[in-house]
Amino acid sequence: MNFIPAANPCSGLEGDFYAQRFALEAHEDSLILNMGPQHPSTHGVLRVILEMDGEYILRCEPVLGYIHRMHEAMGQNRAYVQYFANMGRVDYLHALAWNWAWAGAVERLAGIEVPARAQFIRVICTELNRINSHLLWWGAYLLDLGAVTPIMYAFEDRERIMDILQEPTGSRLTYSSFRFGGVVADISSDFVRRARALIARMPERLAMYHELVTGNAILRGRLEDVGVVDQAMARRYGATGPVLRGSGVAYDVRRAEPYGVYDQFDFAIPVQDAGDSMARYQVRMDEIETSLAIIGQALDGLPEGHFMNPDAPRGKWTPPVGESYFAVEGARGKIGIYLASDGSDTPYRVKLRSPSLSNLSLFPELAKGTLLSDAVAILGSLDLVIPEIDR
Amino acid sequence: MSVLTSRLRLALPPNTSGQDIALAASSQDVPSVAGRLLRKGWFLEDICGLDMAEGLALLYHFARWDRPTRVVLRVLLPHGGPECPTIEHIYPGASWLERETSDFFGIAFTGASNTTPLLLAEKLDPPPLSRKPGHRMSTHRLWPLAQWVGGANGNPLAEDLVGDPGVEAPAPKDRP
Amino acid sequence: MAQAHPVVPFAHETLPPRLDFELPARVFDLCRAMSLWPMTFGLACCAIEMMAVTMPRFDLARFGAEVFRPSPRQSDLMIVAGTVTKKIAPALITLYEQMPAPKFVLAMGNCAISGGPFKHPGQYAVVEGVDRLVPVDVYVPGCPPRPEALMEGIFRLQKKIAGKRFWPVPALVEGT
Amino acid sequence: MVFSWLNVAVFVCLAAGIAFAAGPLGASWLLAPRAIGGAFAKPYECGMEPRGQAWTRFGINYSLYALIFLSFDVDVLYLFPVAACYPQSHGWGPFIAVAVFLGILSLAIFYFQRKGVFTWPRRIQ
Repeated sequence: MNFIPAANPCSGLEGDFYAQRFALEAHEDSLILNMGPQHPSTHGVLRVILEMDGEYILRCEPVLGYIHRMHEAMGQNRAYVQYFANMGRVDYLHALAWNWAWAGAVERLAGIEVPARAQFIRVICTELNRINSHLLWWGAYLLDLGAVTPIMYAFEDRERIMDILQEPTGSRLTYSSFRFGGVVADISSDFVRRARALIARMPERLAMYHELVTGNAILRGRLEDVGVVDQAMARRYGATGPVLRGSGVAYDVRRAEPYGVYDQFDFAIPVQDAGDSMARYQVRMDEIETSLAIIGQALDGLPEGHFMNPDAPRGKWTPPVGESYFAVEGARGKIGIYLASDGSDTPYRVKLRSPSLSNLSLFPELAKGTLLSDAVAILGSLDLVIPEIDR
Repeated sequence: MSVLTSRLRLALPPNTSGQDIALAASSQDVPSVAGRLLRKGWFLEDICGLDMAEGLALLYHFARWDRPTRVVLRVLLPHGGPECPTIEHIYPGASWLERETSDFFGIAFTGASNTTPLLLAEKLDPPPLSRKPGHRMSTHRLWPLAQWVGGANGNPLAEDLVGDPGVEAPAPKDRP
Repeated sequence: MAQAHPVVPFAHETLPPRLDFELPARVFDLCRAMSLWPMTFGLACCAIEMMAVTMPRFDLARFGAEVFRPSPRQSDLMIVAGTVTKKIAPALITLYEQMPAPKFVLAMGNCAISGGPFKHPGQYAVVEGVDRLVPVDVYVPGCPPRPEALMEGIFRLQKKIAGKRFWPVPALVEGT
Repeated sequence: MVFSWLNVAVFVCLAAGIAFAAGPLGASWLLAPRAIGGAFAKPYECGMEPRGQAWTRFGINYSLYALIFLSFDVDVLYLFPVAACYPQSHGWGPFIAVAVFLGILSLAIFYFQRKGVFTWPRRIQ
C-alpha cells in the first residue's frame, strides 16, 4: 500500500511509518515535524508528530511505545514478591505509590492485615516521595519554559528528601521497599528527627519558590489560559490527579476511596477552577504543603509495634483464586492495579492503570491551533513520566 | 425497564475485588452501555484484557468522582477472531486503551479511527499477553456462579446505572 | 506493515585527520577530555540520576562536562541513560551517526549495558545492551547508578581520551 | 603614487581579519577527524527520519523584519541625497515629491497591518 500522497512531494524524505500515515490527511503546504523521542521538553522518549502552519500546530499525534518495557508481561511470570522491583521502575518519580498499589492489591485479595505502625510508615514515606516528585516536576517544568536556575533549588531540596528516604528504603529513586503486610525496614528516631527538620524548613523554602517564580509576570503570561481543560473534557478522557483538580473537581483517591490510614488525617485537597496550566501549577504547589501537613500529623501519631505483619507470607507463596483492584493517589493521578490470580505462585494477569496515559490523551485536543511554545507549556503542565505511559 | 438492561447480566463481586457492580454484556451493547454510563457521570478508568479458557474477556472499569464505587463491564469475545466495537467516539480516552489491548491480545476494535500498534514496534504474533491454550483459566473459577445475580432486568442497581431509555449513544461516525 | 527500521548496527566510520601529528593530537585530546559535551538522551530512570549529577550537590561542572546539549550536532558524548527498546533502536543509531567525530558513548545503567531487569527469556521489546548498536567506551553499572558512579564513569572516559586520570581516586572510607 | 605606512597597516589588518576567520576553519579542516556515512548528512529531527522538505510556503509574519527593513531603511537611503540638496531648493515642488515618495513607502505598513503581520494570535482555528 503506497502511503506517499502526491500532494506533498518529499523527494527522498518520506519519514517513517507513523509520519507517512499522519501525512495522509495533511494540508497542501503544511510542515510535518517530529517533536521526537529525543527532545528536551518531552521528559523522556515521547514522540509527537506535529502538522505545523508556521508557528501554529494544526494537528498533532503522540506516538508512544519507545520505552515500552513489558511490565504487564513480566507480571505474569514473576513471583508476587518479585514484582516489587518492577513497581519501583514503572514511575520512578513516585515509586512508593506504585509499591503501595501492588501491596494493597495483593493484601486486599489475600486478606493480609497491615499493622498500624506499618501503615503510618507507608503514609510518611509515600508523602515524602510525592513532595520529591512535585519538586522535580517544578524544576523541569520551569526548565522547559526557559528558566534554568529553579531546578537547581528544587534539586537541593530533593537531595535532602532522598537522604531521608534512603534510610528505610535503601535506594534513591527506584524504591521497592514495601512488602505484603508492611514495609521492609523500621524507621529510626534519626529518620523522625530529620523528617521533622525537613517539615520545619520546607515552608520558607516554598515561600522563596513562590516569590522567585510564581509571581513572575513572564510565567503568568506563559501559563494563564493555556491548555484549558473543562470538567466534561476531563471526564471523557479519564484525566485524574492535579490535571483534574486544576479544573475544579476535588477528586483525590486518598479522600474518595480512602486506603491505609488516610481517613485518620485531616488535610485539605487543593483545587483550582481555571483549568489552565497556571491552575495545575498552583494545585501541585499547594499539594506540597498538604503532604507536609500529612507527614506532620503522621509523625505525631506514629504508634509503636511491628513494622511488618509477623505472619505475613514471605518469598514464594500462592494467594487464593480471585481478582482485586486497588487504587492509589499517585503524584500524577489515580494509579490502579487490577490483579487476577489463579492460585499459582505467579499472577494470572496484572493490569497497571497509568494516570499519565489518560492525562496525555488530552494533549492532541489541547494543542490544536496553539503556538508551539504554548504546546510545550501544556505538555509540561500535564507532568508526564513516559515509562509510566508506555509501561 | 429499557430494552438494553434485558440483555445484560448482573453480578456482585466480593468486596475483596474492589469492584462493586459487574455487568456482563455482549460486544454489540458496549457502545450503548458506555454512552449511558458517560451520561450518568462515570469516567473510564481502563480497559483490561484477560485471556480465559472460554474466550478473550474484556473488562471496562468505570469509576465516579463523587462516590467510591467501581463498575466493571465484562465482555467475552471468541478466541478465533475477537472483535469489539470501539467506544472512542464516546470516551476519546479509550482510543489508546483499545489500541494497547489490541497490541497485547490481538482484539480488533471495529470502527476505531487508528489501528496502528500503540506500544509495540510492530504487531507480534502470537500477541505478547495471550496465554497458551493449556494454561488458560476458566471464567467460572475467576467469577464463580455464586456472584451472578442473574438478568439485570428490573434490578434497581442496574436500572440506575444503565436503565435510562434516553437517547442512544451517538453513531460512531460523528466524532465529538 | 512497514514498521521501524530493522535493528542494524551503525554504518558509519570516522576518517583520521588530514594532518595527523602527535603533538596537536595530544593537545586536542586533553581539551576534549576536559570539556565533554554530553547529549541529553535520557530514556528512563537513569535520566533522573543523570540530571542529579549536574545539580548542586554532585556538580559535574567541576569536571567540565555539565553542558548538556539537546542536539547531537553539538555534542561529543552520548550518555545512554535507560532502557533501549527495539522501537527506539533506529533513532539511537541515527543520533549516534549524526554526532560529529570524535564521539564517545557511555552506557549508563544495567539496561544500557545488558538489558538489566527487563532481560528475561521470552522478552520481546528490549535490546539487550546498547553495544549491539553502537560501540561503547565506558560502562557504568547500577540500577540506577548513583551520581558518584556516573562521575567515576566520566573520569574513566577522560582517562581513556587523555591517557591520564586527573582526579584523585576516592579512598574507600571505612565505617562512616 | 605616494607610499605611506598607512597602506601597509590597512592590508595587514585585512590579512589579520581574514586569518582570524579562516584560521580556525582551516585548522579544523586539516586537523579534525571526520565522521562520514550513515545518517550524518540527513537533517537532524529528534532521531526520526524527517518528512518532507522545509521548502514550503511560510506565513507572512515570518518575513516581518525584512518587510519593515524594506519600508524604513531603504527609503532613508534615498533621503540622503535629498537631505544634501534640499536646503538649496525653493518652492513646494521638492517637498511634495519627497512626501509622495514617503507616502508610497508607508503604504507598505498599512499592507502589513491589514495582512496581520504584527499580530500573533494565541490560538488559530
